[in-house]
Amino acid sequence: MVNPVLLIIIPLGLALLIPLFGFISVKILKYIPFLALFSNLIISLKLLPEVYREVIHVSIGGFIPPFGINLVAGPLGIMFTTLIALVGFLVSVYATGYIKEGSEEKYHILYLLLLTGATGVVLTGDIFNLFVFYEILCISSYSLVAYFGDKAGIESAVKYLIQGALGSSFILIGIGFLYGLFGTLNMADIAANISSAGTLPVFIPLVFLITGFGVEAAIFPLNSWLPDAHSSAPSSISAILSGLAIEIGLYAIVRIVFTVYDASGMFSFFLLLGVITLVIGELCAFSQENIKRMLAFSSIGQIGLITFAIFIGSAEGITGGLFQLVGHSFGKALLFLTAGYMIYETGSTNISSFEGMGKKLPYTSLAFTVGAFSLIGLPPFMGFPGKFLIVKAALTEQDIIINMLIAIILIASIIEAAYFFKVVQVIYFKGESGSMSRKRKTAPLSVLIPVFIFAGLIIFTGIYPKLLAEVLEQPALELLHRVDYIKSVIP
Amino acid sequence: MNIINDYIYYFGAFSLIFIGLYIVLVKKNLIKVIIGLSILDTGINLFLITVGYKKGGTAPIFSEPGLQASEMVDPVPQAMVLTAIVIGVAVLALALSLSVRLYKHYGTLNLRKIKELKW
Amino acid sequence: MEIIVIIIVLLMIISAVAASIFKDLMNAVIASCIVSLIAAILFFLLHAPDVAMAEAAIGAALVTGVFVIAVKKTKRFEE
Amino acid sequence: MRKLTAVILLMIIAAGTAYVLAEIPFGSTQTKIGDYFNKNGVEETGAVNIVTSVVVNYRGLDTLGEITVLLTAAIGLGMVLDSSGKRKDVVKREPASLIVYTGCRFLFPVIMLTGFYIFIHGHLTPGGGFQGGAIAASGFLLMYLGCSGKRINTRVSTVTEVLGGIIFIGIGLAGLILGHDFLFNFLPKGEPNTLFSSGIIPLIYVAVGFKVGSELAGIIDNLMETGE
Repeated sequence: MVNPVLLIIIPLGLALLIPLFGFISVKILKYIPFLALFSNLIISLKLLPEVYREVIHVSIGGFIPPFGINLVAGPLGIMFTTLIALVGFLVSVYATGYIKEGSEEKYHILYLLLLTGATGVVLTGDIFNLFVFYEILCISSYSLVAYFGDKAGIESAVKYLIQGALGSSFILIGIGFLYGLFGTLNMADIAANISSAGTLPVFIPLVFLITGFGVEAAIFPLNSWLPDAHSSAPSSISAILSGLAIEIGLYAIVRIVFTVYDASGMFSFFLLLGVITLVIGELCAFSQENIKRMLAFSSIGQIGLITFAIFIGSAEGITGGLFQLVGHSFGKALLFLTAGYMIYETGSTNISSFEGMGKKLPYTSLAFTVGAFSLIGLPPFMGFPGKFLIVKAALTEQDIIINMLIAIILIASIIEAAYFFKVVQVIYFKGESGSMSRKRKTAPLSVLIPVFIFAGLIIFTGIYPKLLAEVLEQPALELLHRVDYIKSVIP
Repeated sequence: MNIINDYIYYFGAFSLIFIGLYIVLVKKNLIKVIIGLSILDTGINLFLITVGYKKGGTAPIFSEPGLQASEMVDPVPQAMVLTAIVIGVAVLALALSLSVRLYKHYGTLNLRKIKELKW
Repeated sequence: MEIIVIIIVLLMIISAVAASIFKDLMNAVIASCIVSLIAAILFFLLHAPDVAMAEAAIGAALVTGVFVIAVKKTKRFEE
Repeated sequence: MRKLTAVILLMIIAAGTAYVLAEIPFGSTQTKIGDYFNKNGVEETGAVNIVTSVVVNYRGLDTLGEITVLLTAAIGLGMVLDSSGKRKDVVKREPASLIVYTGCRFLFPVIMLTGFYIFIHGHLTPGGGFQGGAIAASGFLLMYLGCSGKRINTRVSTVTEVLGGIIFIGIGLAGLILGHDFLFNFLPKGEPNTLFSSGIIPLIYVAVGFKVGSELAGIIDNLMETGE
């Protein structure tokens, strides 16, 4: 058995060592994130079958849970670490070619720390420890958004930082209330005692925590930072922020609402929030000229859909939500990476400047199309089974409100399809009569390898959705069976 | 008098939190907003320490013989606040560096005037 | 003893309000420094000497220094 | 309008918090994990300062995360200020007067010594790595303000920073390699209330102190040296 704590320690240690490697040679720096995340991927894949049999508990410092910090490597946690390591690894391959200007060394350190924070959030079983790792994630994203140091980057980083810092303060107040009420910081311990206190005093810390984590999860109305931050960051970072960071925020909310609170009374509230977020995201995305802003708004829409699916609250719903979450991670990372390369080639972020890309950069355009079709939910790609599972789960609920909401979601999906088709049409069918000779060009390997792996994964899972859906059933059950979670931590 | 004594620390802590939130929500100047964040942080730290206080308690340090463990104040909020203070200074330093750069780009720190990016 | 605590807390709140009112950012920074210092005293009264020390060293001294440098590099007065 | 909205929002929050605070009476909180630490802390970790034993040993992963947060901010700050590429080499400043200069030169070693004392004695007296590191960094702040032209050696401070972090992680991993858990206190606990006691706690706190000190000094250095 490998100790799950290594998932945090290896990237953290290598991130700390990067300055020392920098003294030896600047050229090797870009391979260190690659190395760290590859080892994380191996460890996660090795742990995955083990935790499906039995949840692994690690107590830091050898102190038993309510007293020391514990890591809970359950199906949900290891599923997330696998996703983080996989997406992070592929994006780090892309970054070896993409990040050339500016302070390269600092980029790689912050990139590794961001993923370390994300891994820590999904593994820890202690609410204050979760806050600390969440702060690592947030602070490294604030700085990475400002990587280029241009006007837009700095401005959106400032917006992001102020809203994020307010959110963190709210989380800390919520944790303070919980500690005052229950005298413990262990999530399982709080969960075991949550019904012993009155309803309203317990409910208010929940509001603080949800507001705080909602900022990172980009749930309406806390998402005004997202389109700016995601569109002015470097494309590799946009891929990570869209594909992983907001999902981590959602993970924190889901963990608190499902496992700690068991607040099934709030599910309908979240269903509504999810649909509002979805509709607003898709409507705003439709009118964008800037490709990255369009993708950022589409992320808001997708996170709304995932929120909706998870808070249906049945095993099928959560499985569908997690499926869509993985699909969104792959698809959005793929879209941002390909769009980033096209922007690098054309020098413009405007959608209309992508005319004739289908001839000029055939492979990249093909990959972009795969990602776009997958997010729309067309059949041979991964988005189709994701949306199908969600709709199926919603229809089996026999709830008139959920059925009405699913109708709104389908309409929003049509809007989504419309703007993605618009881009694909610009790429393939416009500008053919252009007089200038568009020479065919092949993207460098550092772009093609990650992009094709993502595209391959999307198509493969689209054809064999059963494989992933079966893997995701256990994490869904972990969320629903909170008593097992509590018992496994505090016997 | 008794109720004032009991709640004066909570009152102080939450006054700071609300003043800080008010500054962040209302003020236009970026440095002022960051000052608001710093006051907010101080308020939260004071609140956490107040939660762990025990009446007639002593500091959780066995510096001299004869101290009773059961009469010590709770050490956990103190450990949390040590962490929170350092996190707070990290965020403040980053925010200030961003504001220095923002000033270089725009020549102003008025957040209402800096609207390059639209919603 | 209690009355002293009440006075200190009120002073702290007054400095916080002052920090929000002052148009001169340097004054506002000093006012927020006073808030931190008084908070350090309150931490000590609440039997948290470790935290009091950290707040005095980090909250009052270093943060103020960093603020002063930042104000010097930007604009001193709020519009 | 904006003010009114803010005030209404804050009033709602205030009402909510007041409701919860009524459930958390001041000064009578009996928290089970806090009491456990007070009763068993000295025995289990050997440190007489319970806060230190909680920070470094019971909740050691928090501390590791926290110094990482500070590192993240320091790196991010360096990147934000440096990303224009062309750092103006020497920012011209008026030299300080002789009295200030001499005073600063005189005070600097005293401040550094205080900082070192505080983080070496973290497990015995109030204070520890963060406080000591911050005090040492404020010594650098004084040097910047008083003795213009003096800069810290970036290479040395980077190496200190890296070593601090690596020692922390190394000690943690040593516990894992020896067959226990990460950050297990594997060294002999010794006699409480003596300098060489409580196993790995003073070692980790010294590493944290150096790391925090060099990071904060680096933050000040970066901010001071950036062009106006």
